Amino acid sequence: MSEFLPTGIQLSYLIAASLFILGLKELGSPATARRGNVLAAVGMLIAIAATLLDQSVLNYQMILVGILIGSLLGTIMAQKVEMTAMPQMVGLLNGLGGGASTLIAVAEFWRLLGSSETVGLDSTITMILSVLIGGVTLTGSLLAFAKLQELISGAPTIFPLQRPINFGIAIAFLVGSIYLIGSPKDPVIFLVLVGISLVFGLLFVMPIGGGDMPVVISLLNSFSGLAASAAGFVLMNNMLIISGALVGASGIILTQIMCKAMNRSLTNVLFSAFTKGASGASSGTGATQATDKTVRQIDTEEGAMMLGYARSVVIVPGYGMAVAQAQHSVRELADQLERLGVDVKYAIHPVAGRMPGHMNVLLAEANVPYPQLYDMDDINPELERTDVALVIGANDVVNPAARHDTNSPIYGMPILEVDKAQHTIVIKRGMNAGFSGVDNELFYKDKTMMLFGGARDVVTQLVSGVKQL
Amino acid sequence: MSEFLPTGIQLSYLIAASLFILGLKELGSPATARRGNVLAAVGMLIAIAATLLDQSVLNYQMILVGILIGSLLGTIMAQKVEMTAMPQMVGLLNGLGGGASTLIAVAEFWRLLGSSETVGLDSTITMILSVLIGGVTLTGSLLAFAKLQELISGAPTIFPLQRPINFGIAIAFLVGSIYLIGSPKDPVIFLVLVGISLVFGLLFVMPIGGGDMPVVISLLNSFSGLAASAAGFVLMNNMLIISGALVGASGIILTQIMCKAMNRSLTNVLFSAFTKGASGASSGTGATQATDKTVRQIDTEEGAMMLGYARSVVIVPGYGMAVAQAQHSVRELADQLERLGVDVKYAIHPVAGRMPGHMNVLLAEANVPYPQLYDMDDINPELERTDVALVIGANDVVNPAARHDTNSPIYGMPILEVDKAQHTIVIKRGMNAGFSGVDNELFYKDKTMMLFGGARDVVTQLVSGVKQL
Amino acid sequence: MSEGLVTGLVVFVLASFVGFEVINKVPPTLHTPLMSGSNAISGIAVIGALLVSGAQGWSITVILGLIAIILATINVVGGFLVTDRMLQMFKKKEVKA
Amino acid sequence: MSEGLVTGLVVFVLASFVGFEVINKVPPTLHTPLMSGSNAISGIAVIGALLVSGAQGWSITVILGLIAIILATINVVGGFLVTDRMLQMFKKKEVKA
Ligand SMILES: NC(=O)c1ccc[n+]([C@@H]2O[C@H](COP(=O)([O-])OP(=O)(O)OC[C@H]3O[C@@H](n4cnc5c(N)ncnc54)[C@H](OP(=O)(O)O)[C@@H]3O)[C@@H](O)[C@H]2O)c1
Ligand SMILES: NC(=O)c1ccc[n+]([C@@H]2O[C@H](COP(=O)([O-])OP(=O)(O)OC[C@H]3O[C@@H](n4cnc5c(N)ncnc54)[C@H](OP(=O)(O)O)[C@@H]3O)[C@@H](O)[C@H]2O)c1
Repeated sequence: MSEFLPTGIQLSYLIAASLFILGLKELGSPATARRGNVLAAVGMLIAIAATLLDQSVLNYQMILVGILIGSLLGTIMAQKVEMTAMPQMVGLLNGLGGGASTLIAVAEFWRLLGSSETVGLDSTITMILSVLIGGVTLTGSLLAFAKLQELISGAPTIFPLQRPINFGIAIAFLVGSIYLIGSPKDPVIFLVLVGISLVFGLLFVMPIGGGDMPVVISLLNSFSGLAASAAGFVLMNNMLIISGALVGASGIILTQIMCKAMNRSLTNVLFSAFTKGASGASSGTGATQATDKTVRQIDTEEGAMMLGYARSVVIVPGYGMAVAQAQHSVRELADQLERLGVDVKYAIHPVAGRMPGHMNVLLAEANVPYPQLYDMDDINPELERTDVALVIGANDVVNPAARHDTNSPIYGMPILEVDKAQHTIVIKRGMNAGFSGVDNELFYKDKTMMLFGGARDVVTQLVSGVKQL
Repeated sequence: MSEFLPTGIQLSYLIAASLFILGLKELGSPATARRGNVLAAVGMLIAIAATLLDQSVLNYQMILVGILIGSLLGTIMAQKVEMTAMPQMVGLLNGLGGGASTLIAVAEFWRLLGSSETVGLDSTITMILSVLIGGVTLTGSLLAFAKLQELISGAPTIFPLQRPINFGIAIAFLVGSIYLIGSPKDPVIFLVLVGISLVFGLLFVMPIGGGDMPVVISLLNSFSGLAASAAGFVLMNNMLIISGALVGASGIILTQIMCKAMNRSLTNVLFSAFTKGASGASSGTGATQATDKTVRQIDTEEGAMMLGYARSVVIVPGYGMAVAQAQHSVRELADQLERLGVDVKYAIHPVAGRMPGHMNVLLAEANVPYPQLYDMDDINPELERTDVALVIGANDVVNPAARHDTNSPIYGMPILEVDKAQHTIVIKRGMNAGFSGVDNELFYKDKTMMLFGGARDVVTQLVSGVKQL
Repeated sequence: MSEGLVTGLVVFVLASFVGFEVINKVPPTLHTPLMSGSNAISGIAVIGALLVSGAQGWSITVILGLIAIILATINVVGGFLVTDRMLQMFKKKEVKA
Repeated sequence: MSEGLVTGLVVFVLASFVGFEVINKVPPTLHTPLMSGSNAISGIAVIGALLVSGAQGWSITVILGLIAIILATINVVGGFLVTDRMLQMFKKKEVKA
């Protein structure tokens, strides 16, 4: 590396990096996940401490102030955030990380500007990359946050000529970069590049719907890793390079997993907005078909009876439960049913909700005993022998069309086969489609009873209903 | 790195290293294993080509001659070796690799000796390490080869005062190293260290029995990787360091797997000789217990009949089949039985033979169709419904004691439950114990028929017997 | 292309391989904690910020660096704490595992 | 402890991690081929031999280097060929996989 940090620092970096690796590894298994997180945190401490020993670090006061402010804000945010707001929280933090990388590159640029050093080709290139990735991560993540937090509409926004405009901007960025490589010390051009990067982030996320934000965030997470790596190349610092690469790789893998779980391709997630026309129409027809079918509707009293007198009940939570924050009432309902000797299980679909493990996190928050949660493959065989399957704000993950309707967008996605149960009760507010926008024939089956209303209210009523049995 | 190899070479090294990684990865799954091997080979080609471009390489003629000779010998050896001789073959090649690393270190030492350069502390240390690891790998592997090839007795050799002597030598090595660090250009001391390293290799492998050689070889394989890495540190060459580390890690993992499969600890494998007294006695008593029990014995004619008129036969090959090179006759027997409409399956125990996959390699060599091979877990449930289990030169892996006899050395090792079959025919030469040296109660069960003789002869007789049915 | 850059590249590639291998064995329920955990790690950018803002006195560089420090620290601290909060809820899972 | 040595150490550690992660997913039947395959890779020592024996003219160094080249090449060529021979036999397995 160009600057010769003393061996000691280098070695502590090596230790820290190893801790990160072990941490990520342990994060992979439930039994060790927590320790893994701690390991990674320790690694971070070591890395920071070692860096502070670096001779090039002088004005400690300011730095410590900065660290204190940051830690304080971080702690507060971490304490305040609700479990259901996790995705946007990660998105936000992620954006800050990206912002930091961008600032580092800009700061370094200004340092070189001031100094008499000549700026080498490769350091210019790495700086441009660092700015680009960092900038996209920053604005992209913030926009994703805004969409998930519903500060702005989660709907995909497309404006005319979007593609040509993106294209033009990309060209502009390229030209600018080439120019900067030519005259590396031109602040104007540099700032223009920064600006373009920021705009890029917005343009990248705008056309993507709120439901896909988890995917986007995880992708941006991987970007923020790459941004850190880029910063590492700017400063010739192995620690940054390694950690960045780790995060970059992990983020990409996770993104793929999420896409696969939703059985869509990443490109489809990112660019479907541009081709929405078609799919929108098709789901539209699906809706119209719906109208001429009839659904059986019941009220909470009937529902409470069906549940209370059942031998076995399988609860299928979905995105709706998350939106309605109904997990606590659901847990209460389960308790009441068990008091009556009903055998209650939860069926967790891998992509129920809007991010992997979404349901597990919520139910765990409501202290649902872990052994009661069953994965799709374990519960599906049991559903036939189940008296009542209680579907709470889930839709796509229980849509039988996925099994047979080859031209349904969710065809092929493994589902929870609640239609095999003796009876199915579906709690949702109306007949609206779910995330995938397709109609659900389950609702029209004779064995299916619809229980309309917000998940929270309905379930609470069910609880009181069951209590009176 | 101290010497600035041009970027191009470095990059090709990076590509080569990546190919090695991908190669190892693909070697991990049957479908891709072959391609993985090819990838690794390509990586090696790239690495060598890149190195030849290095400016410090001048006398091409000699080098090419060397490469040619090496390739020629390598090809011949690879063609000549028999499948059953694979372990010792790997051992031999392994030794050569270690030898190479040692020679590199020595050569580098002589270069420094000639040059006026002062030898830095770290380069001395790395050189000592390189010599030590390389030397141990060399002699250790060769001794392992000799034991497996039965050039010398495979029995563990221990001589009086072995431990104190080892200890003394270790001390001597340490002292020598420290001295060398003091005066880095003393050829005598250096050569002494080389000598000691070579002796170490012998002392390390001598007390280990032939049966454990696969474990030892895989351990030495990992050493040879470390040796390459050490050489890499001597020459400050990333390619060597990376590849060496890869092999080192893989070798260690594989060694552990092999030990676990034999449910022994590595230390037990390496040092059991020193504590043999006890275990030897216990197995001895096992043998005496044996004498007062009786076994049912049959001849090949009866055996042929039992097999020919059975509906289903499960063949359980073991180390004995390997020793007797009986795999081809076994395959012939299976063909004959199938001709008579008998349903024939092979049951493969993970540690049957003397190395993982030993049986698979042999049977594959005899072109046994892969679908006929069943892993332990798949076949065990079927054994109850099997008419005849034909055990060919296997012993420990079918020893029921592993299930219940808590103070048997193999207690807890999962076994092939041939005693559950209607009848069991065991082919072996006598009543000798197997690898673990414990008696096998299976042989004394009423359902078990012993068919004494060398596996090869017996099976061939069985074939002709079945033909005559 | 400088020597350091090449070495950096080597390190980068190796680390990426590690990342891929380590990750692709994570059960779905842990994806969210993993996402935020690795996100916290990406806050390592903080040490970059430390290095650039280390210079004595007040320059644009230092100021930008300090802002970077704050942002990155939020990312780090917030990330690890959030992850821990999520994982606390999985503790029952440890019984099973 | 020289700068280069530290970097070397970093590279070594990362590569080891890769090695561990890549390997620990290998089915038993492939252990033998894997052993000889990775053994062939350890023949990479050949490039070390090339570097030391590269010098012009005849010195002890060069001679030792040449011997090293021969040994290492045997290890490489023999190793890869043997591995391939073993794997050829598993080809039926590919049908299943
Ligand atoms: N898990 C992931 O990683 C992830 C990430 C992104 C996308 N996705 C996708 O998200 C979907 C998840 O399926 P899902 O069945 O869980 O959810 P869903 O298919 O999106 O259906 C959710 C249903 O809940 C109802 N709902 C909404 N708010 C409600 C409330 N307050 N009370 C009661 N019901 C409410 C909605 O119907 P009403 O409006 O009629 O009430 C909607 O049909 C899948 O398509 C998956 O591919 C998953
Ligand atoms: N797979 C590995 O990785 C590995 C590595 C090292 C050690 N091991 C150990 O090796 C053992 C493998 O079990 P195993 O049942 O396959 O073998 P085994 O337990 O060693 O028994 C082999 C039997 O074959 C008989 N035999 C030897 N030569 C024969 C010949 N020419 N014809 C017929 N029979 C012959 C021997 O009895 P006679 O002398 O009476 O004929 C011996 O009892 C396990 O204990 C395992 O832990 C395995």
